[in-house]
Amino acid sequence: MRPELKEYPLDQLFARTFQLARKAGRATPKEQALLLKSVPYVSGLLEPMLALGAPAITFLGMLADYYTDLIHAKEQGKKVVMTTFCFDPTIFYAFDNLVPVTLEVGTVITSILWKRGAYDFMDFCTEVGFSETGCSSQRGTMGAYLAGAGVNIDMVAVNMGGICDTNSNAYSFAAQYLGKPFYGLDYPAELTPDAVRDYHHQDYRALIRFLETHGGGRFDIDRLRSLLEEKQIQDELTNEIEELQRLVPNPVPGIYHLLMYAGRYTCSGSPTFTRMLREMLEVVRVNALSGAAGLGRPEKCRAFLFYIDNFSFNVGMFDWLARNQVSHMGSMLSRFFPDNAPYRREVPGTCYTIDTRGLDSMIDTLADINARMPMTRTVRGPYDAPNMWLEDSLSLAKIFNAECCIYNGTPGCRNTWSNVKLIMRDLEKHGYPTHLVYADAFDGRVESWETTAMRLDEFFKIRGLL
Amino acid sequence: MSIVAGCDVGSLATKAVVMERRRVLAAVVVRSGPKPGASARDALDQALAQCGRSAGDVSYCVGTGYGREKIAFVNETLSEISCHAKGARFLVPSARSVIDIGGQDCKVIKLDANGGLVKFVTNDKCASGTGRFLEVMAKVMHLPVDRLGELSLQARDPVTLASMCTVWAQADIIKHINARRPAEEICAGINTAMANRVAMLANALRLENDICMTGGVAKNKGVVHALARILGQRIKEVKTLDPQLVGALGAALLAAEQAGKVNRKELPP
Amino acid sequence: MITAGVDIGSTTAKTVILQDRAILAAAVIPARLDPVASAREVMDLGLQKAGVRQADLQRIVGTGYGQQQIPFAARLESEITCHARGAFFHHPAARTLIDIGGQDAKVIKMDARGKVVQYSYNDKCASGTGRFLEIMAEALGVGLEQMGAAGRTCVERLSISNQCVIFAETEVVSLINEEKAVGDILNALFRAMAHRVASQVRSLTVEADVLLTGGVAKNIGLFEALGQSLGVTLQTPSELDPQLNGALGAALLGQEG
Amino acid sequence: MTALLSQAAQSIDLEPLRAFKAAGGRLVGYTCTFLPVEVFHAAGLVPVRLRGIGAESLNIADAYYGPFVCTFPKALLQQVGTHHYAFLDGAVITGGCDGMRRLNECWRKLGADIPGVLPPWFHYFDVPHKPEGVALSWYQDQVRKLIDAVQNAFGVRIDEEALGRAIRQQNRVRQKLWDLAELRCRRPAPISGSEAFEALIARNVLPPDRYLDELDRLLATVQNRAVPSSDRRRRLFVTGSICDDLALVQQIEAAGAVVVGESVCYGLRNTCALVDESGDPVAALSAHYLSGSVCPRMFGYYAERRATITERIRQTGAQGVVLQNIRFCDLHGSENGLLERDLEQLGVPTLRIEKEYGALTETGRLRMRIEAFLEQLEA
Ligand SMILES: Nc1ncnc2c1ncn2[C@@H]1O[C@H](COP(=O)(O)OP(=O)(O)O)[C@@H](O)[C@H]1O
Ligand SMILES: Nc1ncnc2c1ncn2[C@@H]1O[C@H](COP(=O)(O)OP(=O)(O)O)[C@@H](O)[C@H]1O
Ligand code: SF4
Ligand code: SF4
Ligand code: SF4
Repeated sequence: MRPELKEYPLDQLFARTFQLARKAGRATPKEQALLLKSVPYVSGLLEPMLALGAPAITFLGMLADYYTDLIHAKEQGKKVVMTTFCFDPTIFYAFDNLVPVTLEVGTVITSILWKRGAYDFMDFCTEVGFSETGCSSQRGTMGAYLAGAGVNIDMVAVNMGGICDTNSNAYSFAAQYLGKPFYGLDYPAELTPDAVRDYHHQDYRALIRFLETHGGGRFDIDRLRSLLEEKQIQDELTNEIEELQRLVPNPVPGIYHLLMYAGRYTCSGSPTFTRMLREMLEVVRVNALSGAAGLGRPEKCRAFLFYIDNFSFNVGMFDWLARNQVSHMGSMLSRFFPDNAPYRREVPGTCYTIDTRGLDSMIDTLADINARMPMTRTVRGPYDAPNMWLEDSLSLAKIFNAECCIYNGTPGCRNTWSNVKLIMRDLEKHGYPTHLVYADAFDGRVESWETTAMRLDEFFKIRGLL
Repeated sequence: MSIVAGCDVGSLATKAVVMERRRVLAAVVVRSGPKPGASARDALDQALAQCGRSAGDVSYCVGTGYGREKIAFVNETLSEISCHAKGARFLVPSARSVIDIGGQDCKVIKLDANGGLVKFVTNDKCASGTGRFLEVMAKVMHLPVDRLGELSLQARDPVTLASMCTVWAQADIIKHINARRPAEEICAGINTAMANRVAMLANALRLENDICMTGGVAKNKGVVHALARILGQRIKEVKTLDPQLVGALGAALLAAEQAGKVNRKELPP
Repeated sequence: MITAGVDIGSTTAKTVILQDRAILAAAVIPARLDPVASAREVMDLGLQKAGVRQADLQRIVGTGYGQQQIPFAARLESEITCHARGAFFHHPAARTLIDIGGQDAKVIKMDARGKVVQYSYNDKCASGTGRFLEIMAEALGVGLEQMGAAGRTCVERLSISNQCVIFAETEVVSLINEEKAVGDILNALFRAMAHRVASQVRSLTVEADVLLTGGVAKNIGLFEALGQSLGVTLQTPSELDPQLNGALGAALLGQEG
Repeated sequence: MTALLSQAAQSIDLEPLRAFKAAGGRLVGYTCTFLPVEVFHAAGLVPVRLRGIGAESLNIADAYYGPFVCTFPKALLQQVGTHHYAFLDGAVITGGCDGMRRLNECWRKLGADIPGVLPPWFHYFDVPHKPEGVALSWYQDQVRKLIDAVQNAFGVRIDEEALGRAIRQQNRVRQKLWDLAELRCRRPAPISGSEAFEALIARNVLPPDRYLDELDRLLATVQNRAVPSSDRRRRLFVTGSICDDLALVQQIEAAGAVVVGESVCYGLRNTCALVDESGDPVAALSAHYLSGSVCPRMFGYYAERRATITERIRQTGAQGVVLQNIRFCDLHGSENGLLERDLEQLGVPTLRIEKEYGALTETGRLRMRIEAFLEQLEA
């Protein structure tokens, strides 16, 4: 790892970058240009972000707060919990002394904002013993925390293996390497049976005990209730955006997906996140009313990404889709399955309900939400079983009128690479031209963006989609 | 006067060193042929001819390298790790770390203050940390492999190779060629990719100074410089002998030790 | 109408010149470092063989890895499209086309009208390419042209399992060190490579006729091993050098406007 | 040495299984040590742990699995696809790791493409990723479901008594395997690692009665064996990825070492404790099979595993540890990274290797590293 990376703690860099970006968002163009110059390391990607307007600026501010809280956690006597993106962070915010840090979000930021991407951190993990073939999405920031170039972690709480082994494995490695307590929520291979629900609920209670024991903080019912009520509003806003997404042309800009899920992974239940969703909805409504596509250009095709949608060190995937007039109809990362979602009819009996009547119902709610986080829901069982990967992909592709499906992921993902060829066969049988991207969504060294883009070009052209 | 020999049958090159009293009498590198036994014979014969000795003069011979099992005339075989460590310490007595990059793998060796083997790692994951990687890339560039190093030193803006895989890196290179990037920048990209890969292995062992590089790839200045830069550590060059010969040298040194033991045993008290 | 297809591959540059639907001339040269030079050279050779001038060509269609660098191409088409077009021309019954070039292996499924239904490239970490054979030919000291016949049959059944080209070469070196017969090693290589390609083909489901094109189709040892591994009788163009299939397709697309 | 044990370690097609089948017996394949095999014994079925040995290419498996997956489940699927497991009457898939879990889909799809390779009974056994709390009752439920499923599919009855008998028999096996392990701790060891490893692998694939006989015979031979008074061979311990790779142990020993113990999936690791013979057999089996932390798929229990492994290293007097993992096995791959750090801190030298499964490994380079490791230990 380059020595200079250890000089500035990673989270401090994030905090500073986003603070400046927030300022820049509110500044005049001239001030903006000046400010951007002083943002360290950034490869010029903040500019296009800022160009997205209000929601993106709110998003940047939200991340500024998130990382600012993180770097001040220790001095405020708070404990830092390392967690994963497919874990709803609400529970941490319900404690008065816990601050979460989600590694995958950090990896996306590092790889998008920094010229050299997250390679140094990834390679550092390998150097201290973590296997190189593991998923890159954790390694991209985990390296910093392992190297001591980030805040000190107090404990690790994640979703457990069987959903994604390589993910849980990375976190358990980190916990062990740093000598910190570890808790994993475990998930059976099915979703709907009562016994499974019971399992979720009991396991979640054990998690809360773990957080109490190792955090020493207080779990605050009122706080939890207000967080859940805020989440309810957030779900409604999200649903409305998704409902509008069904229109042809789709009025939702593709990059919104990234902002929406990143927001949910980090700041679920926070008023700022609600504001961002409101601002998004406004833009989407305006687009919808005028019949404009969120692409900013006429829509020629609609693609559903049945796994991850970003590509390392640039927003290439989003950008490519927009430039080629293909609407992004969502990815597996942007589906959460509340009981009022527009796609609930397609997936009956599998959504969660927010119930704030009492402590128990609230904990059950959290457990149910967590059991439906991206991947946690979709890839826990056989891909062709009820409510699993194939059914979810088909129902979402259908409800959003997608014309083709694209897989993009990471070679670290045993779980999907073990059956993606099979699901592709089935999606094709159902009439969806399907393309597999062999790149790594977080590590640009696996396949260059140019190659990925060339293959995308070819796919859309040859399959007669464009 | 009895002499000793070391013979290193590598995947790409076969090396022989003949020594007398810790002094190198002759050293030879030949391209490995399809029969390792014959390549070894050939290399040793050439070396003996060089110093005007005959096979009968060799009191002890140690074989190493991939083809070591096939060398008919050796008294003993030892792994390349031990031989490179031995040879490197002889040439650079302060060496605590040895990085040997040969044709089909790369080895990073850590030594204690007395030159004892503490730990080693080899790349078993991907071929992109090997000399073969460079050869394949050189071929794509229509260049001889020994030109990659000096050319790359002239580069101002090295290309980056996205893929670490030898096979897929070729596609990257062709892309850069098509984009008309100057050859030296592409070469620098190749050497840097190689160095990155090796650095990962080296960092895993937390190398101590002095670091010494051996094996054929040590002759590629581009890789050596890039590696030193990435590691942030100086690499001591082996100056008195072709670094590709260090394995064979180590074998010869070990042969001398063994010969000493044998002789002592045989001598009446 | 006279048209030309120019296919600048990773290993070779190819051209086919058509008059209406008849082949006037074809040429293959090893790819130069500079793709522009490759394109120029192979075009000139083709023109010379055909006895026409470049000005006589109504349309030049480019394809292959270096297509962006063909200065005189009026149109560019993806390799998949060109190969499918070429195959449909000389073998309309083909439903599955396997093209193995220097750098990748493509599998293309076509319908009865020659339209591409689905296609795939070789996976990462692939040893199923022509380069694999080139590297091995070099390691074994046999010529590319001879290696096919030399490894057609085996006396001792050896096996090579590594998926990585470079590491497979290591295995070959070990076998050489064990003083195994070159023919047996080659045969093992062909089987290993055939298995890689076969699994790629199977991912898309195999439908006859199965056609093999690309430079590697000229390697009889591999040709037979692949047929065996897939359990089908492979076809390859009889009148045409299979390496020219892409260039032919490009020229045909030129004819069609 | 017994020929049958040796054969069982190296082949899928075994005479005792053929004989059992010919006499109307039924065979069920399974994939993971987290499955309580006693259930099958109690039903009069013979469980056969599935392996990929003998697969020299993956041309079938690679059409189902993607490229970035461990070669163990692929090799297994390959053997299924080439009819090497045509004798199975049923199969149970367990979600050991993600790659193994997906064998479920891959096998079923393969069965749709190649007739005759999918056994009539196909069951998924869902093992939680932790050994305590709610997971334990879930596991018990899974065992009960398994019993029901076996009863229905094969028209047999599995009662407490039969289960108890099966448990007692397997406990005898466990005890004898510990006797064997103790013999290996002697200096010099009267039995080579290869010989012992054969016996350990064979346990997973032979009918239990037959196996007990063979094991007794082996133990008797070894106990009476004359051993040299001194032994210069280095004593090594092997751990890491799933491994029924006799060739690896043989290769290590051919380089001049002796393998005195291992903690791998086909080895001893899950055999340490006996199953409680009193009380409810399902509860006893569950407590045993889900107990502790034998496999890194139980995330968060590394410290326990490390303790077990270091204790066994101490008992066996191993001077070095080979940490092996199959490429793309991140569970063992990264755990090996931790073990490397921790064992070296304790002064135990380690050699970390990444390889392919079984015959798919390139042995030339592996040999060099093993030899170099031994030279390192000599010095
Ligand atoms: N003159 C040279 N300049 C730069 N690199 C060289 C030179 N000669 C050999 N090499 C490199 O050294 C490698 C062979 O190294 P060597 O140590 O002999 O390997 P092995 O022992 O496996 O045969 C070649 O692959 C090549 O990359
Ligand atoms: N005469 C030949 N006999 C056998 N194989 C050949 C012959 N010529 C070329 N090849 C094989 O064909 C490959 C090149 O195929 P080609 O289709 O020209 O690739 P590309 O289009 O990528 O340049 C070489 O790598 C080699 O393996
Ligand atoms: S990535 Fe490439 S070089 Fe590396 S192991 Fe795979 S095929 Fe070989
Ligand atoms: S390694 Fe673990 S999960 Fe895998 S088969 Fe063995 S016991 Fe089961
Ligand atoms: S070796 Fe690892 S990846 Fe392979 S099957 Fe076992 S646990 Fe899974």
